[in-house]
Order: sequence, then C-alpha cells, then structure tokens
Amino acid sequence: MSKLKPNTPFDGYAREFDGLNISHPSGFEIASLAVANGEYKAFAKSFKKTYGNTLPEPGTWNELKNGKTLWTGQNQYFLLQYVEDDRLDETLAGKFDGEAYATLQTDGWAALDVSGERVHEVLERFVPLDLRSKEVGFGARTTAHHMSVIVLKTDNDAYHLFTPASSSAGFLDAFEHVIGNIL
Amino acid sequence: MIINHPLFGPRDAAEFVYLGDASLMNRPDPKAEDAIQQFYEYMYLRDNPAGEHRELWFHEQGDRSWLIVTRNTFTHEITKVELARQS
Amino acid sequence: MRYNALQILKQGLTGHKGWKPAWRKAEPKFDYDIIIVGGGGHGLATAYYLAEKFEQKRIAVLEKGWIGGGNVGRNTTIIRSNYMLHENEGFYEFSLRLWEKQEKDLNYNTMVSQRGVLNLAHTDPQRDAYARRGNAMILNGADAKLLDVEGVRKLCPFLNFDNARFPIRGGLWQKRGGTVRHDAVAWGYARAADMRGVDIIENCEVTGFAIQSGICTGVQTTRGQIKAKKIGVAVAGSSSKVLTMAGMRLPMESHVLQAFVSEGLKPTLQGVITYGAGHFYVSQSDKGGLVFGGDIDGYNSYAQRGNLPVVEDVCEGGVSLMPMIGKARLLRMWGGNVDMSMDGSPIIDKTHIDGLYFNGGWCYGGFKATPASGYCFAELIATDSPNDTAKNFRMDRFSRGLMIDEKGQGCQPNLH
Amino acid sequence: MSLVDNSKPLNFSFDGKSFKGFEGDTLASALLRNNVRLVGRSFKYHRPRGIIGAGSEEPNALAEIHQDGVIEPNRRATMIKLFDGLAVKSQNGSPSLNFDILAINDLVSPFLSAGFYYKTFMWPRVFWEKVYEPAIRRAAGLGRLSTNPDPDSYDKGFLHCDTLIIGAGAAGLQAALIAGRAGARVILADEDFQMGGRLLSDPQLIDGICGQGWAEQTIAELHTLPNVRLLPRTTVYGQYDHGIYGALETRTDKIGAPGARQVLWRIYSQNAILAAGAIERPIAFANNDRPGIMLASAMRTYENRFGIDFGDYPVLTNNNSTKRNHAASRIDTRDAQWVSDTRGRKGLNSVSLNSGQNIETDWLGVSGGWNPNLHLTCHKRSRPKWDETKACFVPDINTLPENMQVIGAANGEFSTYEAFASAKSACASLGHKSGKPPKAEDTPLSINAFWHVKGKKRAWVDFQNDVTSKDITLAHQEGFSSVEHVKRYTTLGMATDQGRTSNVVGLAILADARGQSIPETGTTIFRPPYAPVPIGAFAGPHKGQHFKQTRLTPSHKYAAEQGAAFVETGYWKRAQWFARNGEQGWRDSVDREVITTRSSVGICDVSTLGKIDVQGRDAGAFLNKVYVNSFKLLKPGKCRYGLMLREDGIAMDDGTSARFSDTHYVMTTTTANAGLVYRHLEFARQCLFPDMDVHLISTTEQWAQYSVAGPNARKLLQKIVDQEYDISNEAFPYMACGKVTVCGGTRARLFRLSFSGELAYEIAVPTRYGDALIRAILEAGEEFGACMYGTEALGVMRIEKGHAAGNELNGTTTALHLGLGGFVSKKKDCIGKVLSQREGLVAEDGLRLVGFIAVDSKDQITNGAHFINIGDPKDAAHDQGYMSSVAYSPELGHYVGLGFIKGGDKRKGEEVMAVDFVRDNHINVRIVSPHFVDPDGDRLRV
Repeated sequence: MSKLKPNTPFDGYAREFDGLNISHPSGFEIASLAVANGEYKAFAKSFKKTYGNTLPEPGTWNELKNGKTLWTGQNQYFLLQYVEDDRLDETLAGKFDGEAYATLQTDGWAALDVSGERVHEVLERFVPLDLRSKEVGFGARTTAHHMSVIVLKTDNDAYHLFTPASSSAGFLDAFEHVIGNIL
Repeated sequence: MIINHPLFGPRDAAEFVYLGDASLMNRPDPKAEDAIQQFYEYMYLRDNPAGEHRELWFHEQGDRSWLIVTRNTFTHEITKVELARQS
Repeated sequence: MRYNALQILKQGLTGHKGWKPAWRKAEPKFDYDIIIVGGGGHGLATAYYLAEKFEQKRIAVLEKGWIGGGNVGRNTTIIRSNYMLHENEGFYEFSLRLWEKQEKDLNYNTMVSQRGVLNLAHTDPQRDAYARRGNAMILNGADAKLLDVEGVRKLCPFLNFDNARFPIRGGLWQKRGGTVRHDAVAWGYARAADMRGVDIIENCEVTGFAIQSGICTGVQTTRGQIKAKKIGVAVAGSSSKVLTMAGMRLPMESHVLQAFVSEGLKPTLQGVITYGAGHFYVSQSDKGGLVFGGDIDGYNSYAQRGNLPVVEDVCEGGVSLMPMIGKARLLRMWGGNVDMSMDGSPIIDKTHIDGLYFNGGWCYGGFKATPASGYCFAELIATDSPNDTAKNFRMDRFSRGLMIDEKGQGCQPNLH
Repeated sequence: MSLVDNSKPLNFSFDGKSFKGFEGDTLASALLRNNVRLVGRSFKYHRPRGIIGAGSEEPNALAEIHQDGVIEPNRRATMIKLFDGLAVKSQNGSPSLNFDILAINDLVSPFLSAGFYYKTFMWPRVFWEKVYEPAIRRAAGLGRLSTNPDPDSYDKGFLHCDTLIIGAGAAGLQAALIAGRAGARVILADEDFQMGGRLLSDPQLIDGICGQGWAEQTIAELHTLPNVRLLPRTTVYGQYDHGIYGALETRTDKIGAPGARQVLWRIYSQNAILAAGAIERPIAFANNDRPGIMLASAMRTYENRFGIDFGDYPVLTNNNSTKRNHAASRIDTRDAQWVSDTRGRKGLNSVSLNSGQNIETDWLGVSGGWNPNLHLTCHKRSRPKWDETKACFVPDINTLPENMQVIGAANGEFSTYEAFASAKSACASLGHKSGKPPKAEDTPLSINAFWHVKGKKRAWVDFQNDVTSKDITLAHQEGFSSVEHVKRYTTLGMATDQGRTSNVVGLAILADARGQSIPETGTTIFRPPYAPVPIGAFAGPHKGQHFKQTRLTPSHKYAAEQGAAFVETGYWKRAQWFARNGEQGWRDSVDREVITTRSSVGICDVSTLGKIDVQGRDAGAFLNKVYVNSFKLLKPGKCRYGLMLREDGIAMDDGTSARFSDTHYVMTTTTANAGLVYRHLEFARQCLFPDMDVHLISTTEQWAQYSVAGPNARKLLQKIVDQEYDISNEAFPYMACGKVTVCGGTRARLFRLSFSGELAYEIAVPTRYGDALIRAILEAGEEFGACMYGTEALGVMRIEKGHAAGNELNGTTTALHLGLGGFVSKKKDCIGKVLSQREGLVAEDGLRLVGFIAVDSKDQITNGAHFINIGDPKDAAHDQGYMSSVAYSPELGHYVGLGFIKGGDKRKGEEVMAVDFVRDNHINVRIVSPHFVDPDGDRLRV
C-alpha cells in the first residue's frame, strides 16, 4: 500500500462543553456529481437504483444506503459514502458514464459534528440561517465569520458542518471563541 | 437586503455578488459589421433607472447560481427573483 | 459685505443686526445666457468661475432641493491629488492648487486643512504600485513621499504594527492632502457667485429639456419654462435620471456610498489614513468626530441610504488597522448617491446636442475635484474648448478604447 | 417603592472621589443620590452642566469609563449600569471639571455666534494649520480615546422572528403578551436593563395593582413562553431593508470582562411593532442650562424608580402630564406663567418668574410636552407628520416602512390605557385576538405649544452643542432658513444625543422666525443608529488575526520547519523564501534558491493557483469562448496556455488547461484571480451560453500541487512516480499531462509545465497526502541538493523568462500590449475579441511589454520608475511608460526589469531615462528583449 500517510484537518478532534459536543466524523469520501444536459431522468433513475433513495430537493439532503446526498446547485449534488476509496470519483464516473460527471471533494472540506441542547445558542452567533426552524434533512451552503460552510441538519439538535480545508484551523478557532463567550 | 432564492427561499444579500444590469445577458453578435459599436453600447451604456431595475446577482456563498432580481433602485423593494438559466 | 474678524467684533457688539443673507433667494427669470442644472459643489463652483474667470453674465443655478443637499454634504471631506494616471493626476493637482487659494478667492473660511494623506501598503506589489503612483504625482507637479514601515510608525504610532492579519509594509504620503469643511464649500461658492450676479434658484427641479433639431434651447422646471443658450448639467448621481430626459444613455451607474462619523473626541488623528488591505479610510474633523468610510454598497441605488454589511465591513477594517477606535462610538451614518462611471474617471464634455454640456461620473473623487471641476466645466461652456487638465475626460473615450482606468477593473462600475 | 436593592451597596469613583450606590442604580441615579449636580462641561462655551434626563436622550452627563489604562469616552451616565469598582471621569473640562479655563468662551460668547468660524481665521493663511485649527481642535471634542487597543471581545449574531417588538413599556409588554400567548415567534427588546418603561416611573394602578407590579408579573409570564425571546439592555439601533433590524445587546459595562461585552444582532423579522415610547422636551428660557434643571419626567423616574428625594421643587410646564408626589409650586404656561431667568453658576439656586416672583430652589422640573420616539420610522427616509393638538410629530401611517406598526406613546397615544388599546389592535391586525385591555389611567394630554421665552439673554435649545434660540434666528437672518441649512449652520441636533431634546424646539423657533407653521417648515429626518454603537461592536470578532480568514497550503507545516518566511497572497499564506542558517538577508536565500533550481532542482508549492474541473460534452467549445487561444484541437494528455480576456478586450487572467479525457479539462487560474475567474466562467456558462453541456467544479483545495523544476527534475521525479509510468521526454514531452501513481500506488496527476523556464513537472495528489508527498520529494531530492523555493525566487525566474504576471496583467493591458498577440486565434470569436480591436487599444504607439537593463551595470533599476526619452523634460507630457517588475538575476549578475513603453517592440536597443523620484534614483536603461534567460526555451524541451 502507499507509503504516503494521509492527514486531514480536525483528525481526532473532540470536545465536550456544558450542553454542546463537537467531534470529527471520518471514514467517508465525498464526490460531486454534475448531471449532463438532458440526462436528468436517466441519471435520477440509475441513482435511485444504486443508492435506494431519490435525489434531494433544493435545500435538503437525503439518507442513502451507506451515506448521504446533498443538493448543492442546479443539477449538482454532493454524494457522501462511508467507503475507503480515494478514487470514488473514478468509480462514479464509470457507474454514471454519460449521465453525470464526478469530481472528488473529500480533501477540499473539513468536517465537524456538533450537537447538544445549546447548539442553536452557539450557531446563532455563527451562521445567519434560521436553523431552529429547519426540519431534519435541511442542507445548505452559507457563510460563517466570512468563511464558507455547508450545514446539514441531522437531528433536532445536531448538525454536520463542512468548511474549506485550507481555512479550517481559523474556522475552528473562531467557533471555539464563540463557544467560550457563551458556555 | 434579502433575496428570496427561487429554489430554496430567502437569503441575506451578503451571500451574493452583484454584477449589474440584466441586459448583460444579451451579448451582441460578434459577426455583425457594426460589432464594435454594438459591443460598446452593450458593455458601457446603462439605463441606470431610478425605479424598477432587472439586475444580475451571483449566489457566491450559496448554490453558485446566477439570479435575475427585479428591484426598485429607490425603495430597494424586490418584486421578482428568477434563475438566469432555466434548468 | 466682507467677512473678517473686525466684522465679527462690530456685529458682536451690535446684536448681529448687520449680517445679510449669504445668497439671495432668486426668482427664476424668463431666460439666461447660461443655466447650470444642479446646486451642489460642482454646479455652484461652475457658476462662480463662469462669472469670475470667464466674465459670463446672466447665469442661473437650478437646484431641485436646497443647495449643498447632495453629495457635497454627504462625503468624507478629503482632498488629495494622488492619482496614478496622468489623465487624472494633472486635473486633481490643478484642483488641489485651487483649494489652496480658495479662502482668499471666496472670502469664506472653508477650513482647508492640509494635514496630510497616508495610503498604507501591505504587500510588495502594492508598495511598488505606490512608487509608480508617487512618481506620476511628482511628474504632474504634486508632492509625494514613499515611506517604509518606520516612516509610517513615526506618523501614526497607534496603527496595528504587531498583531495585524495584513502587516503594514510601507505607505505613500502626500503632505498637501487633507480635509475641508464640506458644507462650507457649497455656501462659500454660493455666496461668491451670488455676489457676482448669479441667480441661485432652490426648490426648482428640471423636468425636461427643450430640444429642437439637435439644439437645446432651455429647460422645463417645477417653477416654469426657462430658456438659455447653454445648459450645463452637473447633478452627480442623478445624471442618468436627468439626461434620460434628453434621450441620452450614459456609461454610468448610480450607487449609494455610505459615510460615518463618530462621537466627538479630543484630538487623536493628525491627517487622513487609508487602509490598503480593507475598505476603510478615516480623518478627524475639527469638531472631534472621526469621519470614515469605505466602499459603496455595490448595487444600483438612489436611496441615499445603505445596508449593514458595508457598515460592518468598514468597522472591521478600521479596528484591524487601529485597534484603539473600537472604543469610539459610531454616532451617525448617511449615504450619498455617487455616479460611478465605467472606468472610474469623470466626464466633462459637450454632448451630441448643441448647447447641452455634461459633467459627471465622479465615483469617489467628486468632493476633492470640486474647484477644478467647476473651473474646467466653466471653461468648456464659456469657450467651447476643454481646459488642458480635463481634455481627456471625453464622453467618446469608451467607444474609442481610451479608457482612464485607475484600478484596472473594466466595465463594472461597482469595482472602481 | 424603588427598584434599587439597598442591601447591595456598590462603590464607584467620579473624578477620583469615591461614592456609594446600590445594585440597580445607573451612574446618574447614584450621582444624584449623592447630591452631585455638576457633571460636565458644554461643547463650545464650556458652561457647567448637570444631568437633565434618565435615558439615552441625556445630552450633558457624558463620562469616560477608565480601567487598566483603557478609556471608553462619551458614555451617558444614565445608561451605565453601576457595578462595584466603576471608575469614571468627567469630560471636556481642563484642568478640572470645577475649574475649566476654556469657560472664558462663555464670556466672549457674543463673538462666538453660530457659524462665526466661517467668517474669520482666514488671515494669515499659514496660521490656520499652525495656530487657529489646533486651538479649535483642543477646545472641541468631548471624551478622550486612549491609544491602547480595545481589549474587549464582541460577538455578532443572527436572530429570526415573526414579530420584533421594540420597547418594553406598557404597550410593548402588552403586545408581546398577546402575540406570545398566540404562539408567534416574538422578540421583545428594550434598551434599559430593567423592562417596564414609564410603568417604573409614573405611580399608577393597572387592574388594581401598581404599574411596577404589573410589569414584573407580565415579564414573569413572558419568561415562561418558549416562543418569546426577551432582550433587555438591547438597543434596536437601525431599520434596514426587507425586515432586517440592527440591535446591540450590552452584557456588561466592565471593560475587559470575560466573554463578549456586547453582541451585535442582525434580526430578520416578518413584521415589527415600534413601542419605543416618547421623550419629554424642555422649554427654552434664559439660562435654562444650569445643573439642577431637569426634565420633570426624569425627576419622577429618579424619585419612583431609584428612590431619590429632591424635596419640594417647582415644575415649569405647558401640559397636564406632570403628575407628582409633592405639591410644590407649578409654573403653568397655560396660566401665562413662565421662568424668565435663573441663577447659580455651578448649580441652580433660584429662578425668577415673568410675574416678578423669585423662588429659591436647587431643582427645577421642566415639561415642554412629549416627542414620540419615531426614529426607526425614518430610517428609510419616510417623514413624520405634525399633530397640532398634541404639538408633536407623529408617524405618518401612509409612509411607514412596510410591515411596521407603531403603538403607544411612540404613536402619540400617551395614556397607559391608549397604549394597551393600541397593542390590542396592532396584534389583532397580525391575527392575534385578545380580550379587553387592562384597566389603566386614560387622561388625554392637554397642551398649549409654549416653546421658548423671547428675550435678550441666551436660551439653550441644543444643550450639548451650545445652540441657543438666538443662533437659530441668526441662521435664518443669514439665509440659512431651510431646516437642513439651519441644522448644518448652527450644528443643532448634530451632537451625540442627535437632537432628541432639541430638534422640535429648534424647529418651532425657526418656524417663528420664518413666520410659518411647523409643518410648512418641515423637519430633518433621523438616520441610524438610534443611539451610538461602539465601532468595536460593529467589528465584532473580526479583528487582529481574525480580520479575514487565513488559508494555509498543504506544505505549510513542512515549510515552517524549513524556516519559511510567509507572505500574504490574497487570504493565502505562501512561503516567500526559506532562510537557512548563515544567510544574512532575504537576497541571500532567494539567490540560493534560484541558483539551486537553475543548476539542479527546486520545489515550489503551487497549490494556491485556482484549479477548476471543466467537464461536459461542450467543455472544449466553452474554453474556446473564454480563452483567446483555440482549445478545439487539444488532444487528451496535452496542456495548453490560455489567455482570458474581459469582454472589454483587456487581459483578465492566464493559466494552463490540461485535457484528461474528451469531456474533462482541468483549468488553472492565478492565485489572485481564482474567485473572479470562477464567477466570470459561471456567468458565461449560465447567462451567455446556457445551452452548452459544461459544468464547473472548483477543486483548488482538493489537490496539493508542487512544481519540481531544474535540470535534475526528471531524475528526482523518477524516484517518486511509480516505475510503470514512463516520464521520459519522449513519453512525456513538454505540455503533456496524465494520471499516474506515486510512492507505491497513491493516485496523482502529472503535468509537464514550467513557469521558471527550466525543465519542470507539476505533480498533484489529493490534499490529504500533500504533507507526506512534499517530505518524500525533498528526501528524494537530497542527493541532488534539492531545495524548496518561495514566491520571491519564483518571481525572479519568471521575470528572467519575461512571463507577464499580476503587475503586468493589471487590468489595463491587452494581449497586444503584453506581446501575446500571437496567441489570439484569428478564426474564432471569444469573450473580449471584438472590443480588443478598438482604435485606442491597437494604436501603433501604444504601450508594449519589453525588457530593461541598466546601461551602467552599477546602477540598480527600481520598480515603479517612469520612462522619459533622454533629453526630454521630466514631466507628465513626456512620459513614455513605466517599469512593472524588477529582480536581481543571479545567472546574469545584474538587475533585470520588465515594463511597458510606447512602441516598445520597435525600440529594442534604445536607451531611455528611468525616472524614480520617490526613491531618488534616476538612471539610464536600455530596451531589450524581455526573455533574459534561455530565450529559445531549449531547457523546457530536454
């Protein structure tokens, strides 16, 4: 196997606060899928056959066999799969040849899981969206402290956060600063 | 300001980047003889109305879509938001 | 009546009975030789120089509201001549020289304070660009000094030198730059023009142009029809709105530029400081308020009021540059309606309609340009040939590919 | 019963003297409790001033909070919540509050009338900056700013609600109760730390219980409703577009306390109810500014809420709203009685009436009627209208901002019952039904508009800016008669209280002078913020290192270990050079890096260049539309340089695009323009060529990419790229690209690209392997003496090769100016092609990018110099162009430069002056080819 040892932002990070837990989810790969013009129906059908659920509506994510899929734009989706395959994009390119174009995304994003009954008290000083009123299954890209962030609501008080890898150290620092001011 | 994205609802305009008049979508024919004059008017002249204005916004921090927003430049009231590219 | 200390003593002892109105509340006549549309700084200065320098008679300034109510009363009061392109720098240096003798010309203390303008650089390319700009300034007869970090620290020790996200690497310093009491500029020119017979007509909005076979012979207004041989339009952010009535589309967008003032403070800042890594520039007024601003909001607007993202962006820049001002409190925010042109530089030119002249496209530079804009517009209207320093501000420069683009941002007004 | 907790004493100091107050006191109430009346000095005449109000309308009692060398200036004593250890100092009095030498201004006041400074200080000219202005600036200003950094932490946040209720007095509390019980998402904000408004000040019964009790009981119920959020000590300072409001929550006045001292909330509301109450206004009479003269309503607040006893004191009033505990004399203008003068320099001791009567008193209450607090209705430029019977401005229903209602005293409904009734109807219009309003006092306000007492002595209108009624009449006399002119000429209403207690009185005096009614005179409008907001709060956490995000490259950790000096490149930190022991300055390191690369092999992290996946059936056609070069014939496995124009024909960005398959290209952009290019491409894709099957995915952060350059580059890479891939020149020629694996199977991409001009490859792996790969490459390179090189060395090499970069692609230059005209495909259209042919851009004598070397090799060429033909005068008219990039070339042993000069391509070999005033360095230079090193590019193709 390769001599090159991978390391990803937030490796092994986990912290407990009074009413808030943060941890680093791992063991998955992410790829983006862009649907070829005129191939939406075909792609939607083969997607459902492969992953057992339909493509998500705008502003939502769907649970899949072995992962999730998030709507990220017109004819564009993120696919998250719990697999040990850093060539997921090539696997998908084969599976959906002619229907959609795949690009590996895993390394571009640093992931955090946040949960707890005070999660909204913290996030309201971080993300401009009305997260309290969103249903589980909400998913969107927005900003947090001038940085980009993807927010997935996974439970009433639980969220997946993805932020660009290169600025992830600053993102975590800012997030902990806000937590320090509240909890 | 708030832009009500046609696909997933209201978002703070701070997530968008403004380009200008929606007339920028009507790129002239480069093969016309008076192409330089047409491209000059297309790129440089603006109605710049004090009232209703169809304009282009890019949802940079969101879904990376281009939107045509119909907004009153005096009151800032937004009456319509459409996707630039009907998918 | 001349203004001076003796006059103040005399009036002070006699209950101030002797002071006269600074300008007459003129009623519009049937016709004039020259009409200036727009009673802001540029319009009033044009009228003054038409009468004073070019001996023109029968001049009227038409203002839709109250004089000085537009951008001349809504800016951050900075004067400077530190432009990079010769097509601009010659004009702004001419303007700075007119500022330097304004009090004598107008017998009105507009508080021209040349306490220096410092542009900060935070990267080597930025410092090199300031070298190019400094040399262009000196080639045009202006003053410029390139400072290293120690030079900047000597001028402004309170800046953030050690914990900055974008460390200060140097700066460009123009000693003769500074600030002017903006309202006084409008009143000073109004009084001087009025003393030379110019009719200043407020609450008189132009609602149309009288144009027959390509010749403009007068205007319709809310106070009746007024005829004139020559009409000069200097209405800044309303340029498109007004000239649409003459069937013209302009290379311009109207934008809201917010400005801010803090509560009054004892002397803290000497001159003007502009931040090179964020949208923030600041100076301190004589009354003690920090007068600061940043960028336009970025979307077409005639609302003369802005939104929160820019307020926060400017303050983030300010606190990052000078951490002490976090404790100063923002007292008031307002907005001007700036005419952002397609290359960031102004237009002072005839139009394709005989007798109709246009002055506009001032972006951020309108206030500092007031004297020279007035002088050059007056010269163009009076003699039909441009002043040498303004000869490049032509309307057709865009179709001919002769853009004057200081920041190199191209046809997107909100980036200039 | 007062709301102050006498069992909790708090110590504080004022101007060094220590005092005691209680929990629940403001600094103002604590000072009054200790009978301190003199608290400040006015702006122009430096007259002694005392507290006149009880809220944010206070114009006089401004103080500096001092703590650990940090000063917070201009704080209203009425708005500082007392805490133990508070240390404050008075303002604007030097050397002391009691003895202020600048009070001499008061003696020469006849010569300091409104606008006097416009008429003098003009001679001699140099005196203005040297003498007059410094004196004015020292006298002016209020508090001081310490030059120490603001130590406090501020947060920003975002709140969402159906209904935002602004003001928690009777009306606001009742509206919150009705809407809250109906289940609406409600936010109730009040600027006071104690909710209740006038209920806490005016003794009255509501449904049989006292006002304070009713407020307490209502607040308790609101706390039980999960859909209601209470925000005490939160000022809603501004109304913006589309239901957005700005609010500032203060958690403590203590400087440097742990946690965020203040939170700047951006509130997104569906609708809003303004219930901000009203502010009592004074009356202008001779010497009405002495310490001890206060607003009658404020005195009731200090009596009933703070339990302070003023004893018996007279009240000057023109209305019936001044209900009081004591029966002391009432001077009622409706009975043609008023105050004609007062005495007592540092504190009131007697007042004389127009009847000739003289009253000895330390305190005087004044009530000139009420101004509804309608600021937030004006923030979108709608104007209030005049209500003659109530003698005040009220919100104009038909110009109210969308989805805003106004209730209670803010709407001119001054009685408590009216407040409850208007809350009921406002909630009803939002669909929230409610029963009969609580029983409460309902006496209508009866008032005769009595604004000022005419007379020779000065009567103050704007206490803080020292604007008197005479100033206003003088302004009118001098032609400044529009309400906006009066404000700017006299500075009426431009102080820190923004005319809360002075605008309407001043307006009435102006209307008098103009012989017009108040509505005909018009009014100025309020601008945000409602009350001053610290600039630090607007900055929030975005200061210091958190001003902007910081992006780190995959090799950042390793580079730091190698002694890298980092430089900001947009938001990225990039290694500029790598200092090794023994190297004196940066030039030593950079020269070594260039020499090592050109003689053996150097490695540079190029991950920051924008990388965009361009995929789809029409990807090639799309690239043809955005680049001047043709991409149609580019075969998979090949790269091509592309120059991108803006539609105005000016060069925008450049970079190489690699084709990996029929439908997959990887485009690179410069680091600086990555965001700009992506936005431009999405505009082209979605708005100009929507029918193309092309998709753009940014992968800048997905791939770690390193350039490996130099004669030994291939030997080194052959130890990294797995053996089954042949990267020889024959198999992998210049501008080739392909998928490979490295270090035993890790997926990678390989490109034969060179910016340095040497034999070079770029190797990219998924970012997770970036750190491991850079270490493996340098380890493999040890035998060749390989080193990392930074952006400085990269800059030297690209200048030696004559490649244009940011300084040349500066937004004003075309392909022709840059000497890249040859790349422009004649056949096809592309963005920018048409307008690049305009006369001004193709002029023969236009600027051209060429090389420059000093004629005398001892001279140093400098960047930013302007070229003047030898013998011409050094002025703008003779300017020939400018130097854009300069570097010292170790290979050539002298400085080399790139720059633009008129007709440069036809002037090779000519000598011109390079004029550099700012560095005092005028030298002669020779125009040469910009390709200084390996002009034919042989090294690339080895």
